[in-house]
Amino acid sequence: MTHLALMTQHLDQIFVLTSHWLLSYLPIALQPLCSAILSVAAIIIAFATLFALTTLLERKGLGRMQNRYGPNRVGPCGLFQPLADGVKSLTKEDIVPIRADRAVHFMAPVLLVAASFMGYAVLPIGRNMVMVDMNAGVLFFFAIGSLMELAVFMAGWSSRSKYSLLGAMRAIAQMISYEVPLVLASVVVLMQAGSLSTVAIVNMQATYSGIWPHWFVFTPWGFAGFALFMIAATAESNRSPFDLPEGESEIIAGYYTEYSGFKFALFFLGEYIGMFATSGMAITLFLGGWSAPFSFLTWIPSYFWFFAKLLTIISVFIWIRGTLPRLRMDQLMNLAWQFMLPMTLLNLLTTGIWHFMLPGFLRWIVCSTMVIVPCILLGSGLKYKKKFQIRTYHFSQ
Amino acid sequence: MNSLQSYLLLSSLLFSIGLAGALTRRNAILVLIGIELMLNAANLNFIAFWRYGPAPEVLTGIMFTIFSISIAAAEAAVGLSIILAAYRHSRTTDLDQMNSLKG
Amino acid sequence: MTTSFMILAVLTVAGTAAAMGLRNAVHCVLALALGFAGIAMLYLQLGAQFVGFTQILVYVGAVAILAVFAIMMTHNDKSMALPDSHSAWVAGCIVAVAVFAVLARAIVSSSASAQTQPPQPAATVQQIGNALMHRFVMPLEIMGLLLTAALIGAVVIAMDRREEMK
Amino acid sequence: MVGEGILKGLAETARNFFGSYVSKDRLTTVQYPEQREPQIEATRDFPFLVYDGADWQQGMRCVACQICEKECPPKCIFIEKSKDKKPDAFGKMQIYPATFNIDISVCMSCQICVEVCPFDAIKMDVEYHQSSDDRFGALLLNKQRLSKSNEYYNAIHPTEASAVDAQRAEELAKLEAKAKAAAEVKAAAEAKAAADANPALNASPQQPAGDPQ
Repeated sequence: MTHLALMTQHLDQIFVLTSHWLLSYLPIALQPLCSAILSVAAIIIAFATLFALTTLLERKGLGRMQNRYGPNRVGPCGLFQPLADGVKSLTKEDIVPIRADRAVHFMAPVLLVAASFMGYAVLPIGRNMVMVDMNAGVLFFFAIGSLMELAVFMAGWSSRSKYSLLGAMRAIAQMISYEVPLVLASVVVLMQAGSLSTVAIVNMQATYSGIWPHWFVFTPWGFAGFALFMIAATAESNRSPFDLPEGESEIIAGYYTEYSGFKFALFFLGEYIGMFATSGMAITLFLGGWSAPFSFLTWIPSYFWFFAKLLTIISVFIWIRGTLPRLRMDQLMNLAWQFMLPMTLLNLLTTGIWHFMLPGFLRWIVCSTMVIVPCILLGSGLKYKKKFQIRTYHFSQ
Repeated sequence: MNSLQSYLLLSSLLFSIGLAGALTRRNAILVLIGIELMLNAANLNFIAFWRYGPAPEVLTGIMFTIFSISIAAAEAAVGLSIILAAYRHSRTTDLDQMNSLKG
Repeated sequence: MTTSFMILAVLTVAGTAAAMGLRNAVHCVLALALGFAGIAMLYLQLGAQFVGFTQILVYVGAVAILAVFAIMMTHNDKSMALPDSHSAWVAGCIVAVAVFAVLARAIVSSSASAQTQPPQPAATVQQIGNALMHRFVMPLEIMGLLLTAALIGAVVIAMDRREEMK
Repeated sequence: MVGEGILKGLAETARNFFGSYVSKDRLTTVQYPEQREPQIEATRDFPFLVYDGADWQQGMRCVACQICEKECPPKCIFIEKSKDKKPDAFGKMQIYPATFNIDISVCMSCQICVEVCPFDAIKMDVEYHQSSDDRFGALLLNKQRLSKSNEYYNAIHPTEASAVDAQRAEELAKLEAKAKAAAEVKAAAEAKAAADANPALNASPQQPAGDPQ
């Protein structure tokens, strides 16, 4: 029995142990540097692979939702499609518009990808598998996320194209608007956990009463916070239905209209990596990070649970992309300021009440009411806001 | 060895750069940016003094910097909106050309 | 002085100097963002993690973007293309150099600044939070009030009044 | 209820997603190189030249009248007349096209050339596998590549082709009757000459069954 326990423990820590074993061959002075390089390389490889997998999954899933096959030509079931895409984007001509600001035009995708990868430094992917356990980890994550806005602006502005600039302005307006509810939605967890360290937050959720875990999503405020966080994260990562910055029908491809070849691929990569990072943060904050969903499943390695949760969230993202049409700009802003912001603020209040009420049934009723009733009221406010008139076309009549 | 002196010199250099910018630039936005830079130089001083000061556990330097950053954010928002309003009025952001008080 | 400090110092000074010296206003703001990031990293080097991240969040993420928006909104300003006047440039630089000379002399001659490195003080988020909630609770409240006032004020000032007049 | 529409939409896409794995008739995509949709009879893309008989040069119906060249809206046809003459399907001596080029990268498949041709010499093809890595040469079809036999025409557009063939047979019969009448008038003296009026005609075994002979 203990043998089995030891084995599962070793399986759980296999990457940590391998890294220690590899580093033990190096001189002491080099070990911190090499440890950092090793973990950075591991994160880049793991998430770049996940990116490749996700592009395929997304295209296949969207295809199936539209009763199509999706890519099925390259390799068995189209499995090598990401490889073909990569080769294609690498061999394509790299076009820089003649009036573009070359230096800024070049730096924008680099900054975007670098910023999106930096967020992983504080994500606990498994037990003891976090690059740096920062004291202000969550703050670091959001600070790095704000760098992406700058990269988007650089891309849009340096291209000297009206579509790029419009797309960039839309993207920045959207990202700033949704950063507020994103941060406020995560504040509830920080209130309850009393820490900004991602490791501490996950450790707090990785305990069980009976078979049930103490994930924050299983409380009224946690559930509301999770839902709000995910909506804001969708908008933050410019995904459908909030993909106005790309709005193909109006502004071609938004801020990366003037990018081609590998730089375009970098934008694509940065966008997906940013999406994974935000989803990973949602998992860390609300879904218990690497902890297993039931106490009897703890023998499965922790990193497996993290990636399983991540893939689930990605699938939901794809599902939503296949379902919802793109919002209009005013709808987007109304949602941010008239629904998301009041909801997150109310959720803060709810969390405070939850914290100071005694555990019991009453607490659940009060807090659920505090979440559900404003949600319905604000939602119906959004819904019945506009009375559309029949549009008349003067020139066509 | 990182001494307090090096940080102080750096921060005074940043302050001077900000001052030079605020004095020489004609664009109101860039002048505002120069002022922000001077604020930042002061913040760096606070942090350096907190780090090398006699009682770092009181966190006064950090607190001052946090408040200063918040004030700077508010200042930037209000300052830029004033510049926008002035631009709308006089169609310029050039400080030399904004020479009329009459609304 | 360690290498990392030198690199950060050069990065920061280069960024801020470019921000004050470049012709194109958008380039200025981008260079300024680099300078702010350099200052944030200096904070990290000094052990003030929370302040460093706040610096990035507020300055790079908000102030730089705000400045960029302001520049874009005042874009058809013809005076932007004009070079800054030569005499003002010389005068400003002389003043700045003079200020730097005075400050540098004061710093170098001061006995307080020759301190060696004391042990790293801790500034965890918990400590900062406790300080904000106990000793500095009054400034915090005033700060909240100020930010709210600034938010409303900025919106009111920047609002386009022409529509109201109609 | 707030969000009801979103839930309905999500249910619909989920039904599509799982349904596409269960029932194959949801997936309407034709897997092109392996599967082909059967073409309808009126399919058309680019013109080709019809010839009778086995030899494409001998049986070419085109007489280089250049009507199609003049009528072609995008001007993608280029014809050069020959100096000499050859007998056509009806035994008449006609000039023939020395060069007949169609640039199908320019052609817009309007079928006007087919409609104006008085000799039923140009018809619309159904061959759409024209992709090539040679941008200019491969899409400029010359006389040889344009020529396709009457059987091919019958195979791709059976209804239309049999109507054309019937009409041509009728014309031929008329001509023959005329020739016969003329022969009877000239009669006795040159009876032998009338018998083999058209050696070229006999060289067209694919003439339809309506042939009076």
